[in-house]
Amino acid sequence: MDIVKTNSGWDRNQMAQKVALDIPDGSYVNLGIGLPELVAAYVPEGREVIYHTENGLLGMGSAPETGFEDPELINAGKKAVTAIQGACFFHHADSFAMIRGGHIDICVLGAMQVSEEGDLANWSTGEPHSIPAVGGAMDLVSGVKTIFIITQHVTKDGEPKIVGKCTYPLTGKKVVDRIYTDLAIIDVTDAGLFVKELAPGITFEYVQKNTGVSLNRYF
Amino acid sequence: MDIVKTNSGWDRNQMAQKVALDIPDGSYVNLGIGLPELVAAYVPEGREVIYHTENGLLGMGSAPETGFEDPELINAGKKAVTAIQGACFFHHADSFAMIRGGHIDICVLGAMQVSEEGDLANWSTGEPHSIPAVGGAMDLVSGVKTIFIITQHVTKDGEPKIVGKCTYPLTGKKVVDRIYTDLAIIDVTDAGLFVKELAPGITFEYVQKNTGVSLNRYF
Amino acid sequence: MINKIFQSAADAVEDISDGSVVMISGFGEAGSPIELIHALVDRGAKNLTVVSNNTGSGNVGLAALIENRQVGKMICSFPRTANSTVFPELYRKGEIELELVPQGTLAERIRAGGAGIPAFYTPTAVDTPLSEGKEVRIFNGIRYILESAIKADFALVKCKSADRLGNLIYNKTARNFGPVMCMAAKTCIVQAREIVEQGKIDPEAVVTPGIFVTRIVEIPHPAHESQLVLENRRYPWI
Amino acid sequence: MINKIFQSAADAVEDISDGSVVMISGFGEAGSPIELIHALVDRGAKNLTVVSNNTGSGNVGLAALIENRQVGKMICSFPRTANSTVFPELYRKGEIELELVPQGTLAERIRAGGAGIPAFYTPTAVDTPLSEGKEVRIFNGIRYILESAIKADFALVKCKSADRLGNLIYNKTARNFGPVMCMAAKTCIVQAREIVEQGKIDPEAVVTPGIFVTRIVEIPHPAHESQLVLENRRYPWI
Repeated sequence: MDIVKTNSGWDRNQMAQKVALDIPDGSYVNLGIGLPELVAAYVPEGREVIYHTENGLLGMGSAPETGFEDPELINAGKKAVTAIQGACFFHHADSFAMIRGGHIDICVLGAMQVSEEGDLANWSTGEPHSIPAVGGAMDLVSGVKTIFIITQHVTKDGEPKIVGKCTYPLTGKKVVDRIYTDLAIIDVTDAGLFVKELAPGITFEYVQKNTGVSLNRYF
Repeated sequence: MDIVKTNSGWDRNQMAQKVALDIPDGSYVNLGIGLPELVAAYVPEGREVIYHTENGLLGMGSAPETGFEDPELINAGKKAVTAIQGACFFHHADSFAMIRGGHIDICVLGAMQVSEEGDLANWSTGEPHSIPAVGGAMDLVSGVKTIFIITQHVTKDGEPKIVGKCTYPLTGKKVVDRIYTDLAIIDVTDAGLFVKELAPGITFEYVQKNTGVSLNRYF
Repeated sequence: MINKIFQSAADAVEDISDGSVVMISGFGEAGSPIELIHALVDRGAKNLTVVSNNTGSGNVGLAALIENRQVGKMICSFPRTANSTVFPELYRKGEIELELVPQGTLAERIRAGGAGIPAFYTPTAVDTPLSEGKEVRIFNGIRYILESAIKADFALVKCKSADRLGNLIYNKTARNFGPVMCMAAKTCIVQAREIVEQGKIDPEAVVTPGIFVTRIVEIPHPAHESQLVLENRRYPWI
Repeated sequence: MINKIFQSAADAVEDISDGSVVMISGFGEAGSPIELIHALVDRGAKNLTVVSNNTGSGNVGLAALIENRQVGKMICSFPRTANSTVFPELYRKGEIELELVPQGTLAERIRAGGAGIPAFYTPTAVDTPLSEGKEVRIFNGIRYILESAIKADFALVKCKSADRLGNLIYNKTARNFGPVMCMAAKTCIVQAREIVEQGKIDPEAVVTPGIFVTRIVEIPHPAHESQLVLENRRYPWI
C-alpha cells in the first residue's frame, strides 16, 4: 500500500487553532513558551479563557503595542505582555501552588519527545555539555489537570518525536493527554495512542510511518 | 531557718512591667491571652515594639475606645484591638509562617506548669471530660525564638506551678527561657532553674518552698 | 463567559451533600460566613466533617450547624468558647468527633491541600500528646513530625469584595483562614459584602486570585454573630 | 525605634562575607536588584552560593557577579539565557557548581525555609533525573519526592515601595521570588524605588510584612538590565 500524503498538513497557526478549539469556555490555561503561545489568538469568539503565567500573573493579556512594553510585566518566556481587567499578581510560591495544587485546567507545552504512555521529554537533550534548564516544566506536567502537547510531528532531521520510549531525560511520566502535530491530533490513552483527527490530505498510514510507535485509530 | 516573706510580692501589673523591661527595642512580640496582654502597657518610653497577633495582624495597637470596636479587627483572644500606622494584615498560613519560621523574637505566655527543663503545660488539664483546646500555643512555643512565661508562682490551691516534671499534657518540651512570677524572675538554663531577681520582701527560701523543684541562684 | 455569581446563599450551597468535608472560614465570628452556614443548616446535609478554627458561639452560625446534628466530626484548634455549650455537650456525650490540630498546623495543612503538597514536616507539637502516632524525623538535629494535607469538598468563606472572576479581598483580621480554604476545596463558595466590577480590585492587592473561587453570593449586610448571641437568637430563627 | 533604612547599597551589603548563601530575587531582569548585586560585586565576597531563578544576562547584574568569580554554586531553575555566555562558559569548564531545581520546587523550598518547614513532599520531578537520590513516598497511591527547605544568610530583593518598618509592595511580575526570599534569609536587604511614610502602604495590600525585612535602600531609578545588555555594558563599569 502506498503511503499517501497529498498535503503538507497543518501549519503552525492551524495547529494552534486546533488546540484552541479544545479549550472549553471558562478554562484556566497556562501556555508554554514558543509555539504554545500562538494558541491564545485562536480562542473562539464567546469563550472566555484566563491565562496564567507562572511568573506571577493570572489574567495575562496579549502583547502590548510597541513602545508600551513594561520590563516588569512579562510572561514566562520573558516577553512583554499585558494584564486584562480582573487580572491579579502574586508571588512565585503562590503561583506554583496554583499549578501543583491542580487549579490550572490546561497546560499547552512543546515537546522534544512524547512516549506511547504519555511520558514527556522537553527540557534537556541530556548531552554532557548542554546547559540543563528546566524552568517550570516539571511542575506544570505534574500539577496541571490536562496536558496538551503542540509540536511538529518529526524533528528537523525527520526523526519521530512520538516514540515508544523517550530517549531524552523525562520532564514527567504519564503526563500527556493529547498531542497536536502538523499531521494529526493524537490522544494518549491507557490502551495506547489513538489518532483522533488527521490533517487534510494526511493519511493514517503516513502518520504511522512518521511515528516511532504503533498508533491506533478511533475511526 | 525561718522562711521570710515580708511582702506579698509583685502584683499583676508589676509582673507585666518586669517582662516589658526585658523586651529590647525593635522586637517583634506575640502576647498570649490574659495576663500577657498587660505587658504592652509597660514598654518603656523610647522603645518600639511591634505586636503580632496570630490571627493575622502585625502592628497590633491598643484596645479601641468604647464604641469604636470592629468585630473584624480582633486579637487572638477575640477582643477588639486597633492597628498601628504601618500595620499589615495577612492570612493564617502566612501568620504562622512568621511564628514557625522563627521570625517572632519573643512570645509571652501564661502557664499551668513549667518544668525544670523548660517544658511548658498550658493548654489542657488532661481531664477526661474537659474540652481540649490548643489554639496557637504549640506553634508559638516551637517557633518563637524566646519564650517568656508570666504566671502566679502557685495555683489558687497553693500548689507549685514550677515543678520537676509537668503532670499536665505538654505544650512543648524545653521551650521556656524565663519565668516571671509574683515572687521571682527565674531563668531556665541547661544547669537548672536560676533565680534572677526576687520581688521585694521575698526571700529565696520562700520562693524555693513554693516551688516543686530545686532552685539555684545567681547571687 | 465566566460568571461565578449566584443569586442566593441557598442556591450556592445546594449541592453540599451528606458526608461532605466542608471548610468554614473565620476566627471566632471574624470572617465566619454566617449566611452561608445558615443556608447549609436549611439544606440539612448530615454527617459533615467541618474544618474550622472554632466551633461557633451561642446557637447561631457554626454552633447552629452543630446543634442541628449535621456535623459528625470537627477538625479545629480551639473548640472551647465562653458563650456556647453546643459543641461541649455533644462532645461529652460522644456524639461528635474531634480532631484537635494546633492552629498553625491547621492553617499549613490546609495550605498544603491547596498547594499540591501531600505532607510536610513541622516542629509544632513534637513531644506533646498531639503528636501521638505521628512519624517523627530529625532534620539538622531537630525533631519534627509529619503532618498531612487537608482538602475539602467545599469551602464556605466570607470576604469583603469580589468580582465576577472570583478575585477577593478581605477585611482586616477577618481574612484569617479564608485564603487557604479557598485553595483547598474542590468547590469554593464565597459570600461577599459587595460584588464589584471586574478590574475594580487593584490587581496588586488581590488576596485570593479568582482561580480558587467557584461561586460568589453578595450578602451586603451580613448578620453580626456576637450581636445575635447577645440577643439569645438561635438558628433556625424561631 | 525601628529604622531599617540604609543610606547606600554599599552600606547595606557590607557584611556579606565569603561563603555566604545569598538569595537574589528576580525572574530574568524583572525584580532583579541590580544595584544591590553591583554593590556585592564591589564588595567582592567570594565562594557565594547564589539562589536565583536565572543566571543573569549580558555582563551586568547577576551575570557580572558570576563573571567576577564570586559565585561557587548556583541553585536555580533556568540557567540558560539567550544573551549571556557567562554562566555557560564557567559551567562547561567545571568552574561553577549547579543545583538545578524545578521552578515551583525552588519557590516552595524557599517558602519552606522561611516558614519553619524543614522538608515537604511534592509530585514535581518524580521519575525524572532531577529526583535522583531523593526519597520517594506514596500518599494516596501517588508517588511524591521529599524536598528540603532552602535558607539563606542574605536575600537581595527589589521592590516598588517600602516603609521604615520594612513593609513592601512590588510591581507587577517583578514580585516573583521576592516575598519568599525575604522570608527565608537571616538578613533581608531590599532596594526600593521609593521609601514612603509609615502608614502610606495600605495594610490590606502589604505583600511582604516588615518582620521579614532587615535593611532597605532607596534606589529611585534602578538601571534597566535589558537596556544595559543592549548597550553591551559590563559591570564593573569600564
